[in-house]
Amino acid sequence: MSSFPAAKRCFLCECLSYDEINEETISLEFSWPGPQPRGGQFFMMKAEFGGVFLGRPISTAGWEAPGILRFIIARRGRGSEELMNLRPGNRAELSGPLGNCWADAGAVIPEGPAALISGGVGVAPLACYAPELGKRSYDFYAGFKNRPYGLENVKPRSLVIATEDGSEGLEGRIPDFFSPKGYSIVFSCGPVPMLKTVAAICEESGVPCYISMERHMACGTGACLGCTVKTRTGNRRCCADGPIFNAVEVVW
Amino acid sequence: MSSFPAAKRCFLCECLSYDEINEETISLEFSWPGPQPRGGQFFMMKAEFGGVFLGRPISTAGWEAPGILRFIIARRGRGSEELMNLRPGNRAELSGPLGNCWADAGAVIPEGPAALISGGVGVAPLACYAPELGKRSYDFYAGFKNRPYGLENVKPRSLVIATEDGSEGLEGRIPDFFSPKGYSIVFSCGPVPMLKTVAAICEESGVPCYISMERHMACGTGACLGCTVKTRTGNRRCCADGPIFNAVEVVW
Amino acid sequence: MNKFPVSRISPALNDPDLSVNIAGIKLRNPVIAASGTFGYGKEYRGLLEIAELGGICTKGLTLAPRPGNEGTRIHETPSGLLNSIGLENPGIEAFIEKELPALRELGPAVIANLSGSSIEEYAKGAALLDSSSIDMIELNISCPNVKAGGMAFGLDPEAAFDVIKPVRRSAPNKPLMVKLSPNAPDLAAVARACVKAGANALSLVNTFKAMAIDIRMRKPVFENISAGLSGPAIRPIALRMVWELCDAVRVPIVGLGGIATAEDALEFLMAGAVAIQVGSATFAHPPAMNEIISGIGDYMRQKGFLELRELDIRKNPGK
Amino acid sequence: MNKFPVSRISPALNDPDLSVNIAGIKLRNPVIAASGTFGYGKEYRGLLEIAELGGICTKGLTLAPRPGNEGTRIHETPSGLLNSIGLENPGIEAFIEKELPALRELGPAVIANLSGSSIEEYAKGAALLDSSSIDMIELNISCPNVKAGGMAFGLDPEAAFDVIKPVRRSAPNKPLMVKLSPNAPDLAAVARACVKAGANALSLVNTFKAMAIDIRMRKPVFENISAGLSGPAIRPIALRMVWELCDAVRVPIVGLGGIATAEDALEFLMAGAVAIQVGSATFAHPPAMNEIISGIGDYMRQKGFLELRELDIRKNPGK
Ligand SMILES: Cc1cc2nc3c(=O)[nH]c(=O)nc-3n(C[C@H](O)[C@H](O)[C@H](O)COP(=O)(O)OP(=O)(O)OC[C@H]3O[C@@H](n4cnc5c(N)ncnc54)[C@H](O)[C@@H]3O)c2cc1C
Ligand SMILES: Cc1cc2nc3c(=O)[nH]c(=O)nc-3n(C[C@H](O)[C@H](O)[C@H](O)COP(=O)(O)OP(=O)(O)OC[C@H]3O[C@@H](n4cnc5c(N)ncnc54)[C@H](O)[C@@H]3O)c2cc1C
Ligand SMILES: Cc1cc2nc3c(=O)[nH]c(=O)nc-3n(C[C@H](O)[C@H](O)[C@H](O)COP(=O)(O)O)c2cc1C
Ligand SMILES: Cc1cc2nc3c(=O)[nH]c(=O)nc-3n(C[C@H](O)[C@H](O)[C@H](O)COP(=O)(O)O)c2cc1C
Ligand code: FES
Ligand code: FES
Repeated sequence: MSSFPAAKRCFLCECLSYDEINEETISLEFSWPGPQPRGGQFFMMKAEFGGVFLGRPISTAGWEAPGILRFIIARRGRGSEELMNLRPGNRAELSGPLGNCWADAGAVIPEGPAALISGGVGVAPLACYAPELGKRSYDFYAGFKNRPYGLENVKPRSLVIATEDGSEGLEGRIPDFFSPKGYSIVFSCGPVPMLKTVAAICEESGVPCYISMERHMACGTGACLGCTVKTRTGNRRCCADGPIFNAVEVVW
Repeated sequence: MSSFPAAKRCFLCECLSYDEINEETISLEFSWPGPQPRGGQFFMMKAEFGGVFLGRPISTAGWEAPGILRFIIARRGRGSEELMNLRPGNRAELSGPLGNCWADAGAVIPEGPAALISGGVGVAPLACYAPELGKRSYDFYAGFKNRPYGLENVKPRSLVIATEDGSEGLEGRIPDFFSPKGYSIVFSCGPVPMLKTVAAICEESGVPCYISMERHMACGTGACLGCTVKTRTGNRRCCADGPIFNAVEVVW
Repeated sequence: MNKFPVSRISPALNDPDLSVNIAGIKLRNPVIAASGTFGYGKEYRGLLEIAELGGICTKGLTLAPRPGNEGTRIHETPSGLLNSIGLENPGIEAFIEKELPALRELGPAVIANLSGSSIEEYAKGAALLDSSSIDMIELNISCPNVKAGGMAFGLDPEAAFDVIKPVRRSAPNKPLMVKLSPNAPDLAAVARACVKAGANALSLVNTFKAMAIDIRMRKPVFENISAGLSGPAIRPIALRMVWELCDAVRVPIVGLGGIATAEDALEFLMAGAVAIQVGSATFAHPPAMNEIISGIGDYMRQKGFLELRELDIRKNPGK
Repeated sequence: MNKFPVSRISPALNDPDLSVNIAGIKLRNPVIAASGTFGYGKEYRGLLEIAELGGICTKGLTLAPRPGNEGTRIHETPSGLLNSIGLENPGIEAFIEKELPALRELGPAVIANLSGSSIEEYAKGAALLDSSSIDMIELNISCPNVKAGGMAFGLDPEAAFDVIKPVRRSAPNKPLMVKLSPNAPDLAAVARACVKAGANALSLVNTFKAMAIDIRMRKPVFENISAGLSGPAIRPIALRMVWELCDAVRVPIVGLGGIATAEDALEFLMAGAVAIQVGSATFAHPPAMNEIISGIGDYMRQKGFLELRELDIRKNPGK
């Protein structure tokens, strides 16, 4: 459904920087000669000499300069671990930008303040989107296990941070500190339980809510039909019709 | 047959240094908490996050300090390429030391000058052995495609270098500049055609010649019977009965 | 002074001809996108040079639209992929109307992968395709992921014969390639039955029946319990089957199963396949098929081969 | 105040019992080194804790010594390994005299993998083993790499019955496990024939018939053309076969094929296998079996399982 985003390309890209955010999370920069992604889009990423067979979907977290993309990667299984093992000088194959973008959804929504709500590495696609909001005012709610990250380029009206261990900001989970009242639209990315809660409270308040869904992916392009998201109007492909869906459409 | 060498161990080892020797050859250092190898022994080496299934046999090239091992790796196929992709901070699993050692062979030979003859990365196990020769005098014949490498710790009576492109030392292949006359024993490691030539001229002159053989390996320990070297007295396992064989025994 | 006659011949004359004719359909080269891994062609636009391909097999089509399977549909395994898509597709009419025009525009030969759960459904689907602009039908009697039909027809020689015969009659104008299952107890017998029933070509392998268990949930990963294994993991088995089949029947064999590189493709062509398909490898590395096409050409130039059929090591043991 | 009764029970009582009894032989845990991948036990000394293993299957033994196959014997494939060793071994007498004493000393149960090229040879070999100190015979009717015998006995139910019956008679004192071939057209029928002929347990899978072509030399990599595929690549297919077989027969099933981690092993145990074997994975990572043993224990502790048989998800669907 995505008309905005640029054509997709595939390149073997050099890793330019590696930064450890915490034991479970790192950030990587890659050279990227292809089209600039938009906030919410992702790449299929695969280490040049990795052992997993398929690439892994990873959202663009932003860029400091054109031709360079930044990603934030959290340890889950073997695939993410291999990506976390990349160091400057290593290379990875990137295919993208893939999927739709937050702007596709936000564009059709009346003016007014937006709420961006992230959990963990879900911060990446939202932090990437924030600069696109331009003069539109937005609040950013970001939840983490412990130390916050990924918020360098985010300039919200208000920034609400919650950590599970209370080491910074509020102690607890981010949906506990969020109310949709006063927002014209909500964008959210994070773990499924969080998305469900956010979607439910938005639906109650009648505030439009867009969420980025996660599925295991094989092709990332819409070709294999492996990443089905069930919606009220039938099966959708997470990779090509999403990953961003109108929350009220999603059948959990 | 090897009684000398120490027990074998298996560890996930950190890559401490990476040096590019030329486009096709690099050297790596790893931390190694296990027993010190002897010249001629090898390790099965596998990148922590590599894509090949089996480790690759790689000879110890030497060490600057205890607990650190150096290897020289040349690009051949996917396995060597993955190892060449390792950078400090990456890790590889090392199993070893494996196989017999040059000293096993040399020990039973009467005193007298030895000749060490290498081709390409075959320099590694011989350069590792050279310091073990102690006061015994030896000449080192080393052939390369172009720029020589791996000879830092080699202190021979005379050093003969040949390069295929004539960029350093003599121009041509090393066996052309070697005669077994005057040596009590010859040790050689390198490409098969070179080994065959060296073995043939030694046999003609009646000089004992020991050569390090190469086979694709699965276990590296003698368990799988996959790395057969045919000898006059039957099948031998390259990994466990070799890799070093008395050249007159080998059925090519 | 005529020491280097080769330099006087225009390079084009020495260039290998990669084209191949399968049952009357000419492909510019022997590299075909495998069914179910390339959508309807346009999904991968931008990630590889689609116009360069020899052919594209569509996602498996059925007479009526199908929603596909519930639950997990894909699961990665070492060098492979389990899938249980369950033939999700919009139905043949919608395909012809909405997908085929754009697919035709892409350039490669269009091969419609046809499935069904009854002989009637197969035959009706074939009739619809017969009057469309597709180039060839690939009859899928080997899908392990649907309950009725699918693979059942591909396991038994008689069942295969019984479904191919009416399809052959309903689609008299299109070449018919039958896609075999590696799960058949007697593959050669199924293949001979297909040829007897009128198959013009055979493709194999479809996926291997396999499974995975989710140890955390303590249940099979897939709702159907088993799923189909594809990818480089299966290549050595697939190659052995193609090798044996090329000996057992006389129709053209299109080989597939885990092909990811030109070297892999050459193994199948040397085993006697006239063409190859690439499936899961495109997921892992989208430009794989382009690299395979140029790699086959490079190899042929190196060895001095001018035609694809020279690759077959049993028919052309030289060099 | 008795709020935490669990803390009063000694931890040892809550520790899972990993032992398993197969046809009267007790293994301390269900992890067995697979035949042909662990030599005669001592080769791997130093690289893993051999004494911890449940059992060790010897390299395939035959009555007379065998030199094995000529030419290339191993060839790596994606996440797998093709082998064509051809049963190189010193013969059963030499094994009993020279290898068995040291093997016995290592600690794990000793399972002798027995092969042959005729019924007589199998039976005579079994008789020799019967009077030795081995714990169990694993009858290999599934080796794809020898010309006579081997797999031929494992493809057909009647042939399997005909070889097992005399072996059973010649070795009345040893439990008999029969190792099945994944290449059998009807695995369940072969399995039932084995049980009828007196097999006390079944192990599967042996390797899959597969091949590779050397594109530079333009000939098959192996002199026998085909070879046997093992390793993680085959695991999803092997698991499916073990799952189906556990439903088809009532004797204990020992599962193998590509197991490399505790998660992999748990999949087979959940599918109904009473024990598992690890082959090629040891090549890639020698301590794999030790990690599998401790990983199974960790999982059971986490889930509160006390006995291995609770893992079977069909017999114990709870949790
Ligand atoms: C559009 C999109 C964008 C993404 N962006 C990012 C990003 O910017 N940064 C980042 O770190 N990650 C991102 N992810 C998630 C990332 O793709 C996964 O973490 C990664 O694919 C996991 O692969 P793995 O091999 O490490 O883990 P796996 O081995 O696949 O999984 C490890 C464990 O996690 C569980 N698991 C894995 N995936 C799921 C799932 N989808 N649902 C439920 N359980 C699951 C598995 O059951 C398994 O136990 C994104 C995902 C999508 C779909
Ligand atoms: C005891 C021993 C010690 C070694 N020490 C070193 C060392 O110190 N440094 C080093 O760089 N290498 C060393 N090698 C060689 C190294 O193990 C191989 O280069 C490596 O295994 C090749 O793996 P690959 O995946 O890169 O290549 P592969 O994909 O296995 O092979 C690539 C190409 O080379 C050909 N090839 C590979 N191996 C052989 C062979 N044995 N004979 C003939 N053709 C072959 C293949 O046919 C293929 O075309 C040693 C080998 C042995 C047996
Ligand atoms: C996700 C997926 C979907 C598939 N769908 C079909 C299909 O609809 N029809 C069909 O004949 N084969 C289908 N296949 C099988 C492939 O066409 C091919 O036969 C198989 O994947 C082996 O080739 P590969 O190893 O190159 O992937 C599918 C395979 C995958 C991975
Ligand atoms: C090098 C090698 C040699 C083997 N030799 C034998 C053998 O002698 N007898 C036997 O029953 N199985 C033999 N096998 C098969 C293994 O025991 C096992 O069944 C197979 O490798 C599958 O398990 P894996 O994937 O864990 O390796 C051999 C396998 C390999 C790789
Ligand atoms: S991952 Fe293939 S359709 Fe989405
Ligand atoms: S590699 Fe296994 S015996 Fe030598």
